[in-house]
Amino acid sequence: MLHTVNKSPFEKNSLETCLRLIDESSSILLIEDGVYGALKNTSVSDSVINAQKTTKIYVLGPDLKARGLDKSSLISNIEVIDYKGFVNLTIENEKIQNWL
Amino acid sequence: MLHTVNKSPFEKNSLETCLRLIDESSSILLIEDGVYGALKNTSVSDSVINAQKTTKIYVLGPDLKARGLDKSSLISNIEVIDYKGFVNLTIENEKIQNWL
Amino acid sequence: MEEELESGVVKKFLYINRRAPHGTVYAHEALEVVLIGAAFEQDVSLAFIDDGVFQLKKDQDTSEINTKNFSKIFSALEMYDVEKLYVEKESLELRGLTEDDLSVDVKVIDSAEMKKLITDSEVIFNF
Amino acid sequence: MEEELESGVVKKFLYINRRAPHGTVYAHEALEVVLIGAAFEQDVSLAFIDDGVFQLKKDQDTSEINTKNFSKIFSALEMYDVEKLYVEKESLELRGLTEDDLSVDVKVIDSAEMKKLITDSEVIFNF
Amino acid sequence: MLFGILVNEGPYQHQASDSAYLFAKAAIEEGHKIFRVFFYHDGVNNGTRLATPPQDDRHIPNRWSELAAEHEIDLVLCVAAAQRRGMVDPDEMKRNKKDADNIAEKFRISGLGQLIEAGVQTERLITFGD
Amino acid sequence: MLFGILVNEGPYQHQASDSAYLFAKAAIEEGHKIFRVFFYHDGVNNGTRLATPPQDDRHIPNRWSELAAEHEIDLVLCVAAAQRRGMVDPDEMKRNKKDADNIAEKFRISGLGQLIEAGVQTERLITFGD
Repeated sequence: MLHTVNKSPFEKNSLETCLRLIDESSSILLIEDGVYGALKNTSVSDSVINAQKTTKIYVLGPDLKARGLDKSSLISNIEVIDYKGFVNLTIENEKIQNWL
Repeated sequence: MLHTVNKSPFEKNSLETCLRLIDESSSILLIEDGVYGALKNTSVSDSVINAQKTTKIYVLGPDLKARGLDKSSLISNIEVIDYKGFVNLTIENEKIQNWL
Repeated sequence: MEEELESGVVKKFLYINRRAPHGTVYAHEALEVVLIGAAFEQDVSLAFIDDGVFQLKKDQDTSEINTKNFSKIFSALEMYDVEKLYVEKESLELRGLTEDDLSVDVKVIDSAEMKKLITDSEVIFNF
Repeated sequence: MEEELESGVVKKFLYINRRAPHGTVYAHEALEVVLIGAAFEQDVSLAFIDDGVFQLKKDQDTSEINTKNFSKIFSALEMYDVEKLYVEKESLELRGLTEDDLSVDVKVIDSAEMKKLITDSEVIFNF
Repeated sequence: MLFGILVNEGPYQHQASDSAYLFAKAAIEEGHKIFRVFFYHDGVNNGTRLATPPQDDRHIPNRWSELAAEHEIDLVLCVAAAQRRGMVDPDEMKRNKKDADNIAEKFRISGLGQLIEAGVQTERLITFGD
Repeated sequence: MLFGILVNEGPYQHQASDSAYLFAKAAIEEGHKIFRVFFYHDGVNNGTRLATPPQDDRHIPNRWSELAAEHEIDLVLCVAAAQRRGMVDPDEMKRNKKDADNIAEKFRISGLGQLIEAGVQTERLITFGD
C-alpha cells in the first residue's frame, strides 16, 4: 500500500499517525509540506529512521526543491522522485491511503 | 494580553506554542476545536494544569456544548464563558493574540 | 447510480475520519458521502482515528453556535446498513475518553487491528 | 491611506508567521500585507515561529510546481524599511536549521525574548 | 470600544466565519461598534450572493449582509485575494472583462490598506481563521 | 491504468489543487487515463470562471478546463458543496433563482454518487486535500 503524507510533522500529527498505522509492506511518499518529515537532525528524524527498517520512504522532488531543500538535507536512504515517479508508485502499489 | 487558541492540541501545535510564548499576566481563551485543550485526563492536561499556575484559562461555552462537553469534563478552575464573556475579555485585555 | 448496481462490483470501502467535528466541515460532509455511498451496495466500514473519535461524542448540542448537529446522523447509519464502525483504542485513551462517552455502538480496536483494517480495504476516503 | 499618514498614529505592528511556505498561501499573502502595510509608517516587526522559519530557507525554487517564488520578496523588505525580522531559536533547532540556512539577515532570539516581543506589540497579525 | 475583525476562511469549510459573526453580534449587543470586517485569503468567499445552503442551515453570506445593514458595518473583501478566487463586483467585472459578478449586498472590494487601517484606527483587532 | 482524483480544497489557498493537477498531467503523460476529477468541500471553488489571478501566476481553474478539453476528463463539482459555497451552473441558477452563474468551461455540477462511482469504477482513487 502507498501512503502519502502532505503535512509538516512539526505542525500536525499526520506523519505520526501514518507511522503508527502502516503495515510493514507499505511505502510512504512525502509531498507538499510533508517533505519536512524527511529532514535530518530534527525532532522527528529518529522516528522516521526507525520506520525505515520496514518501510521504504520517498519524497517528492518538486516539493522539496520549492522549499529550498535537496538530497543533502535529508535522512539517508530516502529516495527523491518526480511526479512521474509519484504516478508509478500509485501503480506499483494496489492501494492508496492519503494522510491529510 | 488575551490569547485565543482555536485548534485541537492533539492535532496541531497551536496550544503548545501558545503555552511556550505567553507572558505571565496573560489569559487564554480556548475556542472552536481549541476547547479540547481544556479536557481532563488527556495527554496534554498536565501542561495545561501547569500553565494555570500563572495563567487564567477560559473556554467558550457554546463551542464546548456543541462538542458534547461540559464543566464536568474539564480540568478544575477553567472558567466557561459565553460570547458576551468573550467580548468582555477582549476589552479587559488591551491586546489580543490569536494562535491559529 | 443504476449502472453501478448492475455492474455488480463490490469493493471494500473504508472511510477514515481523523478530524474533530464543528471546527471544520470535513466530518459533516464526509458523513454525507457515507449516506449517498450506502445506496451503492459496497462493503462499507468507518474508522475513527485521532480527533475523529470526537465526532462520536455523546450529547453534542450545536444550538448556541447555530450550525447543524450532524452527530445525530450516526445513530441513523444502521438504517442505511452501515454497521461497521471502528474506533481506535489509543486515540480514545489519549483524549481521556472511554466507550461510554460515545453516542453509538462501535467496535473499539487497537492500533494493530486498525492497521489490518486499513490494509484489507480497497478504496479509502480521507476528508 | 493618506488619512492614516496624517493621523500620525504610530502603533507597534507584529506579524507572526507560523506556517511553512507553499503548502498553503498564508505565508505568501501575509507578505503582501507587510508590503502594503509598509506605506503606513507604523513600527513593524516580523516574527518567525514554528514552521514559519521555513519561509526564510535559502534556495527556494518553485519552478517545478509552477507557483510563485515569493521567498525572494524577503530580501527586498529592507527597501520598504521593514528591517526587524526575528526568528525563534527553539523553532530553528527543532527543525535542524541554523542561521546559515536562512536567506536574509535576521535576529535569532530565544523563547523568553520572543515572549517579550509579543507582549510589547500593539497590533498582532496571524495568518 | 471600536473593533476590527479579520476573517481568513470561507463560509462552511471552517468555523472561523461563524465564530466571527457570533463575536460581532455579541459585541454589538454589548454596546460596542464594529468598524470593519476585513475578509482575506479564502475569507473573500463569504461575500458571494450565489450561495444556496440547505433551508435548515444558516445562510452565512446573507447573515453578514443583514448584520452590516442593521449596524453599519463595513464589509471589505481584499481585492487581490478576491481576484485569485473569483469574487467579483460590477467594477471588477468590467475591469477584468468578466461576464458576471457575484458579490452580495453590503460587501465591497478594496485593497489591503483597509486592513492596515483597521489595525491603526480600532482599539482591538481580532482574527478568526484556520 | 484508470485513475479517479478527489480534490478537497479550493484554488490558491492550499497546494492540493496544484498537486492534483501536476499528478493528473504526469499520469496522462505516462499513458494513463483520468476517469474523473471530483471536487468536494471547498474544492468546488476550483470551478469558477470569474478568477483573475496575477498575470505572472498560474490560472488554476483555466488550467483544469484546458486539461479536461484536451484529454476528455470529467470535472465534477459536488452539488451540495457547490450550493453552500455559491458555485452555480445555468441549471442551478434557474433552479435556485439566482441572477448569475459562475461555472467555468468543462466543469459540471452533479451529486456525490459520482464520487462513489469513481471509487467503484477506477483502479486507483487518490485524494488531494488539507
